[in-house]
Amino acid sequence: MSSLILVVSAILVIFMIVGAVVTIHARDLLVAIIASAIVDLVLAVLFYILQAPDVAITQASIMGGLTTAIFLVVIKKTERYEQ
Amino acid sequence: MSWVIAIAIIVLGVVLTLIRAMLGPTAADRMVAVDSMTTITTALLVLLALYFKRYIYLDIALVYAVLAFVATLAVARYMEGGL
Amino acid sequence: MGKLSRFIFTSLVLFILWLFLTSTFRSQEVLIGLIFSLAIALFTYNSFTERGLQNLNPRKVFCAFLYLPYLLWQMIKANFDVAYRVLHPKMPIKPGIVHVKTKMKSDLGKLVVANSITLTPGTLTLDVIDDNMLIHWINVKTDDVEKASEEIPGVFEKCLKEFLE
Amino acid sequence: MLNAIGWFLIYFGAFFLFLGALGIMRFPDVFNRLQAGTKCTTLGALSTSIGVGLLHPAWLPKTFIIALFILLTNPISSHALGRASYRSGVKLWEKSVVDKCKEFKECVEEENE
Amino acid sequence: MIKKAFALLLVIIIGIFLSATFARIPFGEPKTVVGKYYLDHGVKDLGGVNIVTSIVVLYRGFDTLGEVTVLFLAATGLGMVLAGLREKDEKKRKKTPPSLIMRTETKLLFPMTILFGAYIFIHGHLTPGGGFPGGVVIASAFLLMFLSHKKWEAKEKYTKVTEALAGMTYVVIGLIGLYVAGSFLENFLPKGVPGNLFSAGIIPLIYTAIGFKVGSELTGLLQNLRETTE
Repeated sequence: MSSLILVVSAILVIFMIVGAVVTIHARDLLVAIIASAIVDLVLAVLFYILQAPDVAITQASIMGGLTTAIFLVVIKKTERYEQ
Repeated sequence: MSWVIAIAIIVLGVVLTLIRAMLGPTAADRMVAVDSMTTITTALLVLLALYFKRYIYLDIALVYAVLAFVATLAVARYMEGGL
Repeated sequence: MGKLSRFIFTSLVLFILWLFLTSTFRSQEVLIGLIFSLAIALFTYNSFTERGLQNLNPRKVFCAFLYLPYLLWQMIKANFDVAYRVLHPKMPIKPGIVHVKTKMKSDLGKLVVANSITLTPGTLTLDVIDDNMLIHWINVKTDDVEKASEEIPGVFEKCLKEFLE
Repeated sequence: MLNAIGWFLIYFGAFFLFLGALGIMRFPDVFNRLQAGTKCTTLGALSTSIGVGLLHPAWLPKTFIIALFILLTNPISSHALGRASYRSGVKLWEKSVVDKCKEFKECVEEENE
Repeated sequence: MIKKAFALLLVIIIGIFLSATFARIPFGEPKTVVGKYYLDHGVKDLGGVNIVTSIVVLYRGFDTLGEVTVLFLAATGLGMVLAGLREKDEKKRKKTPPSLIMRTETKLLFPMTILFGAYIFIHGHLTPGGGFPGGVVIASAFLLMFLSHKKWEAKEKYTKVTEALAGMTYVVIGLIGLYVAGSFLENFLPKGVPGNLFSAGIIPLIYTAIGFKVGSELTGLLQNLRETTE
C-alpha cells in the first residue's frame, strides 16, 4: 500500500461524497441519476484499488448499465422534476 | 518513479471531468463529462493492472470498456424522448 | 446472400474474438470457444452481417488494412488540433453546424463514414437523415453544401468505397 | 527498445487524456465539449492500453481487445449524446457561426414536447 | 438550526470512531481462523485458482442457491406487478426513432457482448467474475438492442424456458452430488490441474447455469419494463 495509492483513493473518496450529496439534493431527477452513476463507477475503481477484483467486476457490470437504465425507465413512467 | 507521473496525470484528468460533472449547467454537460470519465478511467485501470503486476485485473478494464457506454446510450435515448 | 455464408462469417469473427480474449491455443479453450461461437452465431447471424463471406475478399481486406493507418494518422492530427485549441489562451474556435451529402448507400458504409468523421480533426457527426449528414464543425470554413461535402467526408469516401460498397 | 516505445505510448496517451479533460473543463458549450472529449480520450486510452501491452508482450491480445472496444464504442456514444442534446433543446454557443440543423424538420419537431 | 448542528456533530463523532477503528485493522492480512483455513487449503482441496469463487460455489454453495432464488423471486414479483399495466393495443405514444448509426452499431456489438459475457462466466474459477457478472453482461447486450430498436423483442417463451432449464440444472447438479459424494452440492468431478479450464470440478458447470439464469431473468425483467404504459 504505497502512498500514491493512498492519495488516489483519498481523492476518489472525496468525489464520491460530493456525488452522493448532489444525488440527494438535486431537484432534477436526471441529474440525480447521473450523479449516482458517478458514485457507482468510482466505487468500482475503489474496489479495484483495494484489490477486490471480484467485487469490482460485479459492481462495474451491474451499476454501469443496468441500474441506470432501470432508474431512467422509472422516471420516464413517473415524472422528471421533484416538487 | 515513472509510475507516479503517468498515474498522477491521468488522475488529474479524472478530477477535472468530475468537477465538470458536478458543476455542469445542464444534464447534457454532466453526461458528456461522465462519458469521458469512463474512458479515462479505463486507461487508468489498465495502467494500475501494470502497477499491481496482475494479468487478471485487465478483465475489469475490459468490462468498463464494454459496458460503460450502455449508460450513456440510455441517458441519450431518454433525453431525446425515445425510451 | 446465402444463410450459410453469413453464419460461417459470424462464427469466424466471434471465434477470432475468443482467441484474442483467452490469448492461448490450449485445446480445452479452443473447444469451448468453438462451441460458444457457433451457438451465439446461430441466433445472431441474421442481424450481424448482410454479406457473409464476401467480406473476406482479399482485395477488400487489403483495402481495410490500408485504411487503418490512414485513420490513425487522422486521429493523431485531430488530437494535436484539439491540443492547440485547448492550450491557446484565447481558444480560437468558430463552431457551427454544417450540412454535407454522403455518397455511401449501405448502412455499414454510413456507419463507418460517420465514425471516421467523428474521430478526425474538428468534426463531429450529429445526425444522419437518409444521405444528409449534419456535422458540428469546430472551425467552420464554408457553409456551402458542395464545398463542405468535398472538404469533410470526401477523402474518406474515396478510400472506403473500395471495401464497403 | 520495446520498453522505450511502450513508455512513450503511455506518456503520449496520458498527456492527451489530460488534454481532453482540460477541454471538457474549458470549452463553452455541450458540442464543443463533446469534440474534445471524444477525440482526445479515444486516442489517449488507445495508446495507453497498447503501450501497456508492449511492456508485457503476453498481455498484448487483451489490451488489443480493450483498444478495439474503445474504438468501436466511443464515437457512437458521443454521436448519440450530441443528437440527443440537440433534440432536447440545448442551445448552441452564442458565437456560433451557422446552424444548418434548422432546415430539417426531423431535428426540430421534437423540441417542444 | 439546532437540529442540523446536532446532526452534524453526530456524523463527525461517528466518523471519528469509524476511522479510528478501521485504522487499526491491517491491510491484506488474514486475521480470522476460517479465512486462514480457506487460504491455506482452498486450492489443494478444490482445484480452483480463484479462491473467492471456490468459497462462493463450493464451501458456501447452498447460500448461492438461496441468492439465485431471491433474484428469481424479485424478477417474478416485478413481472406480476407490471402485468396489470401491460399495453393492451398499440397505443399511440410518440417516440423518437433511434438514429441509423446507433441501430447499425448495436447490431455489430450485440454478438460480441454476448460472447464476452460467456467468457466471463466460463472463466469464473480462473479470473475475477463468475455467473452473476457474466449474466449481467449478457442482459446488457439485450438492453442495447432494446434501447436502439423499436420493434426488436426477446420472446418471452424463450427467456422463460432458458431460465427454468438453468435453474433445474443447478439443482440437478446438487442432487447428483448428494447421490455420489454424500452431501448436497458436493464436488463429484475430478479436480484437474489448477489453472486449466477443465479444473475445479463442478464450478464451471454451476457458473454456466447461473450465468444463463441471471441473463434470462434480467432480460425478461427489462422486456416487462419496456412493455408497460405510463
